[in-house]
Amino acid sequence: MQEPDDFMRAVEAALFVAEHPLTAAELRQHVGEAGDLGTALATLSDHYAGRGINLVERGGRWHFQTAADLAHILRREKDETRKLSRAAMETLAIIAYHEPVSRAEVEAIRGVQVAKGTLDVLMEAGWVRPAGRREVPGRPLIYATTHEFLSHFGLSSRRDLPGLDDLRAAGLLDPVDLALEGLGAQSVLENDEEEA
Amino acid sequence: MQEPDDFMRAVEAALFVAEHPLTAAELRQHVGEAGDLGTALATLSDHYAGRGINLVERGGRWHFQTAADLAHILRREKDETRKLSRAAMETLAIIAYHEPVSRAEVEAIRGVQVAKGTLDVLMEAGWVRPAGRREVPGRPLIYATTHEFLSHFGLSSRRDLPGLDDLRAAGLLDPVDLALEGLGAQSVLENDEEEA
Amino acid sequence: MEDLFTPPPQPRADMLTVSFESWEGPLDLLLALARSQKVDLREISILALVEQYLAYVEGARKLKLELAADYLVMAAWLAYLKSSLLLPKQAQPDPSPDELALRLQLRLQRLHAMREAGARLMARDRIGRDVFVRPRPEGLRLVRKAKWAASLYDLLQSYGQLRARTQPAVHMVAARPVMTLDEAIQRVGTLVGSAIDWTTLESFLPDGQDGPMARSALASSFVAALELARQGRLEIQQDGIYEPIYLRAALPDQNGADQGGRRLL
Repeated sequence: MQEPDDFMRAVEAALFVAEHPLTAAELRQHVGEAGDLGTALATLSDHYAGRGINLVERGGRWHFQTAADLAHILRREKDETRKLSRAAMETLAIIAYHEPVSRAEVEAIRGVQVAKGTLDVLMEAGWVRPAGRREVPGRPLIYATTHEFLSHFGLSSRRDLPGLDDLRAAGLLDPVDLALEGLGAQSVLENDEEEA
Repeated sequence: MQEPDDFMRAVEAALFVAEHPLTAAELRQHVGEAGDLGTALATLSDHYAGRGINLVERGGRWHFQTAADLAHILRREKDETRKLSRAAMETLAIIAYHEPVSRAEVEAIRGVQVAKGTLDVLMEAGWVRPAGRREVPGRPLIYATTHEFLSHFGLSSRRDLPGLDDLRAAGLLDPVDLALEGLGAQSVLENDEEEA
Repeated sequence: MEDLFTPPPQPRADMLTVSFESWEGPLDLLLALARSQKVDLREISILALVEQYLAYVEGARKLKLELAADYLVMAAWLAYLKSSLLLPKQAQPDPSPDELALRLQLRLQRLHAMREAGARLMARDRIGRDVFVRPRPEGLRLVRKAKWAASLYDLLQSYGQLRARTQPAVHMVAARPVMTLDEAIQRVGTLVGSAIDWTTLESFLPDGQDGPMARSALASSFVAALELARQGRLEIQQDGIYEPIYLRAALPDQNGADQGGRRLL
């Protein structure tokens, strides 16, 4: 195998991190004017021809894509992961910290009603289960977390959940606006861009 | 050049489209049980070693990334990484080199309290997680690093932490009390006595 | 070992304008001072270090810099350590000053090691800064994909915010620096005894105050002067509106009554 030179390596890397297919002119902005771009693209394209990833040109723009015959392995399902709503997140947190707990108790802690759908979502996700009834008038259903909950959140037991003092010390017990101010004042993050 | 077989092509393609670094077990779910995964990963990793893209293993998870020497070509203005405060940097180092470690232990080394927002920022970045409690009075929460930490800083495992062996050999990761016992009552003040 | 950490400005005896806010506590300052000895931390002279720290803190106090309590606590401890180190060996208390010094040295070594480790970590090839991953990978078809995304951080954060929101707020009123009327009466009453001649009200104020404390001291001292005048212990004179106010001790024979007589009224 012929080792790629630095120009070709730069072309390869630039195409890899590009957010969109790139024209030759756009590529030039990254890799400079020094090398022979046409030859580099042709050589790379040849190199990747038999591999799991191919370098292809569509309408003058170049990009990497997976080989067509592997689509069945890699095809992505339509339903994307969704973020839990704030209500669901809070309900889940209350159940985790206070379990077993009835819906009325969750409402008492949150200070607002819990919609029927919220508990359904948590049960469908497999993180919450009914855990019997409380032996008080009305015999309300009580809820607890599941072991899927523990494994999803990387906890070995509920005792691993940080206590209130730990939350306070970590800065997680501040009201939202205060927490943001605190961040700004300490300038711990100059840039909020999430990294992979 | 040896043409990759379909199994290796599938591994290559799966890693290319994956949203996160993949463990061998996760890869298996996509590429099936047919091939020798270890060999495929090693061969691919060799193949990409001199190219513009590298296949790397971090904390048991595999992913493609661009070669480090091309950073100057690929870095864009908006890529500015988050700048950690000195407190956050030191706290992260202490957690990484001593893990698992409690907040009080971090404070003992730094000589100041861990400010609100320091652990918070490290957890939000995904580099630090609560890792259970220490079974001593008070059952303090202990913290450890994550596999995202290893990926982000390009470490195959915690053993690759820069200078870890030297620090350990010099006893600099032992608590002061332990180090004192090791040193016995030997005087460090000989210099001073000569000067005085 | 290469020092990757950008050293903070090295303090020198003639560089006392350095703000204490640039140090993260006494240990941080001590480490910077130790590094200024330019020797391996295992060979630093603890005695020299202690003297540097004490000189530094003393200089700051001369300049009337506001010093956080922990710097003063450390200064007191180091002063104790210094005097113990200078004692003859047989008179040494327990734990021995040598052990205390060694302990301090070990702490400085550990902090220094972690600071360098942090700097070396930051200098590695980091994702998003030195190496890059695909920005928008297509994603894999997952065999069993959790439908809901939620991290432990999200969970803890929402519980923390919930508790912060639902717990009764405690409002703390910060104590403002004031001079109370009692303090002012005490102070003016004591000082005026030595003022035979007319002396401006301002010269009875404590030195080195500014801002709200200065205004409070002025107001309280003025009211104190009125009260002391009422008691017959001093006299007040002002030539006109906005003119300076002068005080002096009341003469015993004035108004035919001395202080003791007044007190009877």
